[in-house]
Amino acid sequence: MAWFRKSGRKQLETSDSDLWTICPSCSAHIYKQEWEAGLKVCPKCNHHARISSTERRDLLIDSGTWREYAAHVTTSDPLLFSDAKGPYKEKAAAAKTKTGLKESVLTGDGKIGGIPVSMAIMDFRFLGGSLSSGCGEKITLTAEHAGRHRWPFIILSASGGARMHEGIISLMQMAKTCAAIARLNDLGVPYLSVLTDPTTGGVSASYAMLGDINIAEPHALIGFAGRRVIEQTIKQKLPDDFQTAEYLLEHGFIDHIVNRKDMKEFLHRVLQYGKRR
Amino acid sequence: MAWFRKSGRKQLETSDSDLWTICPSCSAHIYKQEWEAGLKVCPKCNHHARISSTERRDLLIDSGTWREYAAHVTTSDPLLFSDAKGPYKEKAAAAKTKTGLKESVLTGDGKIGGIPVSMAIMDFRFLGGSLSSGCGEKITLTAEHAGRHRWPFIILSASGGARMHEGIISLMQMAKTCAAIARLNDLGVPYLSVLTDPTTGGVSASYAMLGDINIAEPHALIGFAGRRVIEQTIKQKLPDDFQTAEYLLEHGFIDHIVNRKDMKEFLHRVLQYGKRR
Amino acid sequence: MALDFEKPLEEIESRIGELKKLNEKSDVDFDTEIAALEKKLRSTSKRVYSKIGPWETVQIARHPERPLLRDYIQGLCTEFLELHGDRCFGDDQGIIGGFATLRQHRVMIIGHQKGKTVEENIKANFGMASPDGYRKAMRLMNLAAKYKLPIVSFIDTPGAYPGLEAEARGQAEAIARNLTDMSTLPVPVIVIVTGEGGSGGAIGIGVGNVVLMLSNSVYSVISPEGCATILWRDGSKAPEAAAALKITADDLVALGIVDEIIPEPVGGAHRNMDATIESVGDVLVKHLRRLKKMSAKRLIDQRYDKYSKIGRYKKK
Amino acid sequence: MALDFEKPLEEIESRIGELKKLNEKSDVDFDTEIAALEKKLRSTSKRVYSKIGPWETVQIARHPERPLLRDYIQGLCTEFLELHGDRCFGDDQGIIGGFATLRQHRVMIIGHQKGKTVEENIKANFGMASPDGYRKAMRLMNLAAKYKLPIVSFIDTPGAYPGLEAEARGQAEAIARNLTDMSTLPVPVIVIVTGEGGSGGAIGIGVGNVVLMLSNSVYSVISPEGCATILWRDGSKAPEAAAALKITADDLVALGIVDEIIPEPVGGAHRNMDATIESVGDVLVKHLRRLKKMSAKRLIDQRYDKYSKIGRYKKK
Ligand SMILES: [Zn+2]
Ligand SMILES: [Zn+2]
Repeated sequence: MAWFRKSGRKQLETSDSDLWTICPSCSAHIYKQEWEAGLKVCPKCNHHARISSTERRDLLIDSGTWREYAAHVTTSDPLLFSDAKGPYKEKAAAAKTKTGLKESVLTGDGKIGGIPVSMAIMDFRFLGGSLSSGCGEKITLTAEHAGRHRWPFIILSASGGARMHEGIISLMQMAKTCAAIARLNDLGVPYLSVLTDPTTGGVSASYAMLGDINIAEPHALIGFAGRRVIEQTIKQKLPDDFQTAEYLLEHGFIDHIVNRKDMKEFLHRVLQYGKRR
Repeated sequence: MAWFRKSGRKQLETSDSDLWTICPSCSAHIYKQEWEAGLKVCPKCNHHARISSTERRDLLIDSGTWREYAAHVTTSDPLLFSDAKGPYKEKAAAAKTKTGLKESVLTGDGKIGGIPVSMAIMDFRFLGGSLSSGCGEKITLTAEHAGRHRWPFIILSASGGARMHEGIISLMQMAKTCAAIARLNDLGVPYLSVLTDPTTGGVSASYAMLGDINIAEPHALIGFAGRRVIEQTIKQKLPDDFQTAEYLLEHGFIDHIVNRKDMKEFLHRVLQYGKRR
Repeated sequence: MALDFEKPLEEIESRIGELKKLNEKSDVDFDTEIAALEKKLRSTSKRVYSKIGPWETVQIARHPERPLLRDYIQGLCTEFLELHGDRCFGDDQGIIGGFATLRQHRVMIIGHQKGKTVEENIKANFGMASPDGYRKAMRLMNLAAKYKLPIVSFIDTPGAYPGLEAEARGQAEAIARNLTDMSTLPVPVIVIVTGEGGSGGAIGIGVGNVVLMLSNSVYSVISPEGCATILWRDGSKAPEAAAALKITADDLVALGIVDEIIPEPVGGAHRNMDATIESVGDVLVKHLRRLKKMSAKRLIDQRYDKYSKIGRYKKK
Repeated sequence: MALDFEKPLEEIESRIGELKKLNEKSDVDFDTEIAALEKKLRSTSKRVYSKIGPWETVQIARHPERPLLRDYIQGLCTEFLELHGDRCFGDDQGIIGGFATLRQHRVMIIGHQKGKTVEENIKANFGMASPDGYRKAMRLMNLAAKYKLPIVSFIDTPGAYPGLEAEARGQAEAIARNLTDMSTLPVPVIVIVTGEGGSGGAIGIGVGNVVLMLSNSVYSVISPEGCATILWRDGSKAPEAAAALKITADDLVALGIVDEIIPEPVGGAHRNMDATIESVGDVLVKHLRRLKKMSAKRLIDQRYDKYSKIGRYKKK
């Protein structure tokens, strides 16, 4: 599979040797080859490490069927924003260079086990997967595209929340994308949400939580407010499993926790039930 | 007002003198005249005593505008039911003689401050206001009647639950009445629910809980399962205010607690907002 | 586990068992005796089960070895994809549900979940659902409506859970909401009572285009014990109450509540689970085929008419 | 209470006050001095308020004496019939709502509730709503849809409540659900930011056909303090963050988010509450009149277009 060859470069940065990868969760030393073959899931503790949007696409979409959509959309700088570290424009440019992406989400369509779908895959590497005008626009355009073709729509989320460098424009993307999801509901077009580590802030409080089925990867951090903010507010320590996928399942917000290696098959199974009748 | 003259007969049974009424809640001695003038609400503790369906009608409906509807419906005995005390048929006949009613609900239409409404008023005197085939039928017919005329529909509940003497037929009235309410919702016809003491069991778990607005009289007992059953199940004492109107307000199920003397005005105010536009 | 009225059968069965063991161990041949006993078992079974009353039916309906929702799912479905959560508070285990492929038909299955072990029963609250359970069920039914999937609802509950938390979170509201929203579902809804149909807890997921019952299941406005306590002031009069309440499948067909009875093997579903499940499958598929041909509007209207007819008053 | 940058004004005001007192008590006449000071107050006010920056605006938007939802209701509505409860868990006081008659127009009002006293603020969680609050709001908006009533949503919140319970009961889900369901409401929705428009907690009841802002209110994806802590690694850089985030009414009109600014009296809404409330009423009525003429379909389409245009990417 293409995807783990591509990601080799990233591993060099996070591993302390060329042979081993250290699990960020349990610190187990895993042979790099095993780590890659295992889709960056720790064989000891089932920690699902973050992976890129192209890796996810290659894991889920039938080989040779992907067509990117709304690929022209890239970052905007509606506020002409600048912070202590300099202009947002430069930060965005650096992110593009580093990741080879134009925005925090990859959008397109392809097939899953032969079933055509539209898909939006967020990429945490690109400015923390933040929801920006470009990201919201890509998701909305792709949802509308899915609606026109009556293709099921799947979003894989991985995001720290709204991109504050785009201020109110990024906040409004929550409303914009949710309105697009509402239209899919009215059309009876399936919409599935896959929540991966992390899915927080404005992304958790918009499209990520609204799937016909909400699916999460194991142990993924999912929540609205930040852990530290909550602890400061309520002046209590939070339980360890707070805001994990498992916690959300228990509290009624997630339908299923699915291992990365089983995700394609699981989506395919669900899609059978949403087929047009 | 006609209604408290009519109810004089009943007071003789519950009061221990001709002059005084003893409040069933705080045991205060209230001059009978004051008690009646106060609509059988205790001036000391605001206890709202149970009153009859005709008393409620006279309190709420503009004088001279009431027309009974579905008045022909009376009790049935679909199971040919008999218990330790004898046949249900005889029990029902006795209830009819005692109350002068034909079923546990009074149905009809009239005006509230000039606004035409359909109304169903349950009467706890008739076999504990139990939901029977006749009661469910009257409510359903009246709801359908309201739908045809686009008149707002109001149910005043007072019931211990389903009438077990009619077995499964009475249970099915929950589904039957709720389906009629669903049709009113689809038509955009307002439906208001007034919960009075007591509203429990199958009545709480059907139309009584489904008002566009749920209104309760103060301190009314409202709940699904019986207090004793719950205490046996969970092996704990329940809080004192458990299943009171005030408790339900706090837990999000009641919009407003309204004193009996203010109920007509309150309904009239709400009805202004549901007027056809 | 044998029920009280099954004791004569149990005796014959245990003697057959002993003889069979002897047959293996010793040289003496007990085949004739065994054959005779088996004949006797058949005739006694016929006699015993032909005259069981409503109270005995209640015992069978509650039999701990009776097939449960998960047995039907396992027996009938090539796939069951359980879905979780009410999107509001929790994931009650008193009612479960999910996508299922039932003999080639893609459907949404929901139903009460009882347990076979103590552990399972505690998790599922003995099949007594909380408001979260009813709300989860409604969420899944609304999803079925979006996906145009027929709904099959399995009923087997002593009743909705009577607890402090359940009341505080709106047991009454949750059931009422389901009764209302189920009445306008634009997809086929098949309800099947497989064990106990306990009052509001049952009807809370029980508004269908067609209502089926296993021959030894019961469906009642109140438990016989509860009714006896109130109307006889004596819980031990439950058998009398069971009879008076007309809670058997035959009674319910006669009363126009139930559309079809699914016969169980002699002695009850638990005596031949596979056969029972097969029969359930056959009947479900028959109705699925029929109902899938109906338009959304017809389904809604037919369901409305079905319930509005129940207790329709005829002038005498 | 005077804000920091208002100190010069406060000094002049207090001297005027002293002279006025003296005027009453003594025989000496200070009228000339008072007139001079009042003139000075006017010019200083003009100077001070004409050059306030975004951070000063934040201070005014959060001013403890600024009019709150209940002030607007009291000032504008001949009737307010508060409705309670989410029909599921509770009756949050961080968001309230109900039927209201706003200058002859029957509407549904919802909005964040802050308090003026400590007690009120604790009850309303300082205007930070819980999931129950968002769900109550949506219930009331759906009721407005049934009754064909326009909705007016008043936004004034630091943000959705960040608590353990709020997360456990689905703060994210509740806001997401509202964003979705508000987008298809078949009635006019007017949103007005009267104080703080705090992030997801604001937009959670903020999807409208028209979005209005008081001239000294702010609306932001994150609080300036929060942004400064993250991007400047120094919370005291909040003024810089406030400026960079473009959170004032003027900025938001320029960005195409806000449709109209309602001017406040010099010094802010709290310096002349009655005048502020009157202006709000005038603008609300203007938009109510306009939107009430639109069909359900047009309202839904217009609202969709409004949001889909925000951040529309134009090829460069
Ligand atoms: Zn590990
Ligand atoms: Zn009293």
